[in-house]
Formats: sequence, C-alpha cells, structure tokens
Amino acid sequence: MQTQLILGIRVHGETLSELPQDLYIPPDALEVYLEAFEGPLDLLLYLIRKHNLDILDIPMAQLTEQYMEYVEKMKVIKLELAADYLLMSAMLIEIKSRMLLPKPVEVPEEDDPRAELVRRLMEYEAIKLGAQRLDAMPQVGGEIQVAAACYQHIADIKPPEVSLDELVEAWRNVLKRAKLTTNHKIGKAELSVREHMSQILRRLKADGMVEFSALFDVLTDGLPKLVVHFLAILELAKEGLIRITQQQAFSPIYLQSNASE
Amino acid sequence: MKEPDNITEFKQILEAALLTAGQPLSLDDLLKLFAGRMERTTLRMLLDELKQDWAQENTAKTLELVQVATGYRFQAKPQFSKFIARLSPEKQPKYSRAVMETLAIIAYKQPVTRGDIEQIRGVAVNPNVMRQLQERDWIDVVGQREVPGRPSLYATTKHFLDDLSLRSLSELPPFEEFAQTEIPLDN
Amino acid sequence: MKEPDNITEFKQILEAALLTAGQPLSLDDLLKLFAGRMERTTLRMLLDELKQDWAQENTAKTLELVQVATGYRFQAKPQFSKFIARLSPEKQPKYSRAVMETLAIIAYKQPVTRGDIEQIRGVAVNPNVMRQLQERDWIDVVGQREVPGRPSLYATTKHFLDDLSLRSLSELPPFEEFAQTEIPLDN
Repeated sequence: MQTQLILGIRVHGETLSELPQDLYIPPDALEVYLEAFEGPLDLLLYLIRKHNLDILDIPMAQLTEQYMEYVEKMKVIKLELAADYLLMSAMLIEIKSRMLLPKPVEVPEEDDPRAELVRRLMEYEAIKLGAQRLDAMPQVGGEIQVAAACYQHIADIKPPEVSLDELVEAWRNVLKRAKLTTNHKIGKAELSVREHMSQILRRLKADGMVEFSALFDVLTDGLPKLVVHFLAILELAKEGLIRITQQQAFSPIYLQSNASE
Repeated sequence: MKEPDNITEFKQILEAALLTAGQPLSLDDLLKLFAGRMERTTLRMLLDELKQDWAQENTAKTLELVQVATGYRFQAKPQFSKFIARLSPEKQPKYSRAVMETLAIIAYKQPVTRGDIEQIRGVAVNPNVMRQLQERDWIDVVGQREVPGRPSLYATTKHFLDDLSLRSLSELPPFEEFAQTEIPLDN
Repeated sequence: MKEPDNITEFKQILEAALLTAGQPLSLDDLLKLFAGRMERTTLRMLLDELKQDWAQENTAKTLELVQVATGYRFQAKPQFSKFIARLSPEKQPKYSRAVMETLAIIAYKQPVTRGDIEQIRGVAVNPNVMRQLQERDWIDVVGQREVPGRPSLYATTKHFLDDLSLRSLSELPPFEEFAQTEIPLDN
C-alpha cells in the first residue's frame, strides 16, 4: 500500500532516492518512515522482499547505536513505537549471537533461531494481504446501497419514560466527562435561580417590555422566592440576556429581552 | 456502467438512487447523479415517467413514488403499513444517551444555547435530539442570546416538570453534590 | 388490506417490508409480518421466488435481493453504485492500514486478545483503532482469556459480515491464499 510512496520522500529538500540497505533510518526521516511502515515487522518485511536483505547481514553494533539515538529523539514523538523497533533489533541481535555460537553438526530446522522470526514475518505478510483484500471488498456505506424506502408509521408509539434517576444519571455522566475534557464552564448558579431565569425570559418573550416590579408576585411569593427571582434578574443581566432600562432616577425600571427585535 | 445515454438508463439510475436513499431526494440532489449532464426540465419529465411506471400495474407494485416537501421518495403503499409495523412492535422505546444528556444539561444549566450544550458534551448536537425533546414538549425556546447568529436559548417547560413529578427545578438533585473538586468552577 | 391469503399477497408484503427496512431482515423478523400464520419453510420458498422475480427481467430491475449474515435485504445492483455515490461526496472515510490489519487479524484469527494482535503486527495496538472498529459495530468482546489480567477476546460481529455482504466467515477470502513465497533461511 503505502510502501511505494516512500521512494518519493524528501528530507531536508533532498529526495531520498532509495531505502537504506540496513535498518538504519536517518533521524530526519524518522517520522516519515514511521508513518509509511506499520512497525518493525513491516519494515523488515519490506527490506527482505524488495532488497533481498539477509536478516543476518545487519551490522548489529551500528544499528543498536542508531536505535538508541532514535529513542532519545522519540521520547518526544512516539516512544512506544521506538520501543517496538528496539525490541526488534534486540531480537535480531539475539538471533545473530546464537548463530555465531559453535553449533552441533546438525541443526534441526525447528532449532534454527531464525525460524520463529520467519514464521512471524510470513504470518504478518499474510495478514497484510488479507487486510488489503478486506479493504477492497464492497462495503455497505460505500459501494453497497441498501434499499430504504419510506413507509407510513402507523403504530402508535408511546414516548419513552424518563425517571428522575435516569436524568440524574445522565447529568452525572456529563459531569464525569466534562471532568476529562477541559475548558468549559460549569457555573455554580443555583438551580432555582436558573429556573427563574427561564421563567423571566418566557415572560419577556410573551410580553415584550415588562416593568420591574410587575415581575414580582409580592402577595403570593414568599421572601426566599422573591430573592431568588431578583437573583435571576441579576444573572440574566450579567449574562447579557436582558436589557434593564430606566429613564431617570426613581422612574420605573423596565426589563426587556435582549433578543426582542 | 458508462454514463447513461438513454431514457431507460436515466430512469434506472434515478430509481436505484431513490430506493436506497432513505430520505427524500431533491431535484438538486438528483441532478448530481448525472454529473451535470442533465437538464432540470428533463429530470422532472423523467421523474414523472418513473412515477407513472410505478403507478401502472396497480396491483403488482408495492411502492409508489411521491413528492414531499423536500423532494421525491419511494414509499410503501398504505395498505402495507400495517404489516410493516409488525416488525417493530411498539415496545417502550428509550431515549438515547445523547437525548438524555442534552436534556440533563438543559435542565441544570438553562437557559442554554446549542453551542453551550455542544461545548459541555464535547460533540455536535444532532438536530434530531432537540426536535425529539421539543416534540415531547419538554424544552422550548425562551429567547435568543445576543451574539452573532443570535442562537436560541433553550429551557425546560412546565410539562417536563409535570412528567417527572417535580414541582420546581429546585427539586432536582443539586448537581454540586456530584461535582468533584476537579471541575473548574470558573466565572 | 386483510390478512394475505395467496402467494402474490404474501410476496408483496415481504417485498414492501424488505424495500423499506434499510437493513437486513431475518427469517424471524419476516415471520412477524404474518403474525404467526406462516411456516418457516413456506417463507424460505417465498423468498426464493421473490429473489427470482427480481433477478428476472435482468435489465429492468435496479435492485437485487441478497442474503447476508443476519438476513435478507434488497440492495442496488453494483452497476448503479458509482452514480449513487455521487449523492454523498463525503463518503465513508477510508480506514488506516493499522485499522485494516487489526480487523484482518480479528477476522481471520478470532477470538483474539489485544496481545495476540500486537504479537502478530509487532507494534502496540492504539486503543483508537479498537474503538473505531467497535464503534462501527464490526468487532466486539466475546469473552476473556483465562490468563492473568483476563484480557478481552475480540471477534467480528454479524454486522461486519452484513456490511461486507457475507453470509458467514467462511465466505471471507481464504487465508491460505495470502501465504506468499517462503522467506529463505539460507543465503
């Protein structure tokens, strides 16, 4: 898939004409490489298939040094992926060192330290091809369109029930998530204030301009309610949702929704 | 299939698109099917023909092509509705999480704009969600905020309180008791 | 319409239901259409007939009745896809290689843990990748492996098969065919 792209990669203005023959990746090209390959297996597979790289011919000492450099650099970028590459080079080094040991005259195939790596490479290659095949298959939402004509819904559907508990649970979830994300204000205005804010807005929407004292039902509302009502007016003014006007001192105060045209 | 070049092919493409659309398609939508190689008047004519094709053989066809406010759509003939309805027996539906959370935000933070809700939930509000709540008469628009675009301010209705058996919003459990200290209470 | 009492009416009801469903309907779903007055074997026969009705007059029909993992559905014949796709230019985004390889591993090796996937791919699995596949409802957790940490076992869903128009996993391209030439051990 993407492996073909890599030959056109430019690093510091110079086109990288071919892939390095070993596992060394120029640090400047590192990010690009990481995007082009899915991981060390993918890179190794590419080198083996395209360049006939011999797994054993990799200059291990040099490679290890270079990998350590990446890890330094990648602490900022993608440490996890660096670790994956590091693990791979460790594996290669282990294989190489075992190959260098004096061996018995006959090595059964399954004892060949490279066999496991080869098995993994081939399995990964098969998955890679499988992924390409799946990707190429027609999919619903893409090449397949499912019949979805309309019909008259005649069933008399009852609206869902909502319990107070469910509502509170939903709010709890909102808060939980709000905690994770950042940057929005969870104000602390009292609920009852908010209710009165809505009431006042409704009233102003219906009646247009309303005189301040007309908003208070002094006869039936107790003092706490009147205070809350007053707080609601202040909050509305603060949030810029209403306009409060007074012609001159001691003349009537009028409230108006800021939204009224 | 190459670009269509005769009436039969034009009509087939229209038919396939309308049968799979899941919603009405406008003339503008349908013109896109032909990548600019179709006149509006021709399109209208083709749709008329298609409509008649499906209207003929009256007994055999199960769908009809109808024109609604936002465009054309195929729909099952009315006599089949009763059977189709059996596929989804009216079990008590549940509101989605999006609906419940939107409702909770409006209840606790009213009056709020859609923008406020999106900010708090961190995702866009599907217009469908607002419509469901409005159709239920649980929320309504109580004004506009005086900022560019003049977004509507939503609040819960008395009907909402009735349905939840609350006398006032202050009977909702206070949210401070869930709010952990990590929630910034700025402003 | 009264309860249907002949093959034509049975098939019409099936057709109307399938054309409006927007998703596959199982045999159990379809039986509901007839409120218990239909045998399973009769239903299968009717569906076969319906399929053939739409397969005949090959040139005229724009849809075909197909069977997928969870049931039957009508879908546009492939030759119309390209035109219908023009209606929604912002089509389904392509998944990254990481997503597709993870999906392939789950499809072919299921049930697998994240550890299995990491072992095969040689890199850590980004949680995002799993989430994308779960949100698409293509994979889900089918259990835990009884090892320390009890890691979740993932498998593909029926919905995945539906979306790829497969009736079962055995219809996936056979894994063996991807095995390439041997990597030589000696040089």
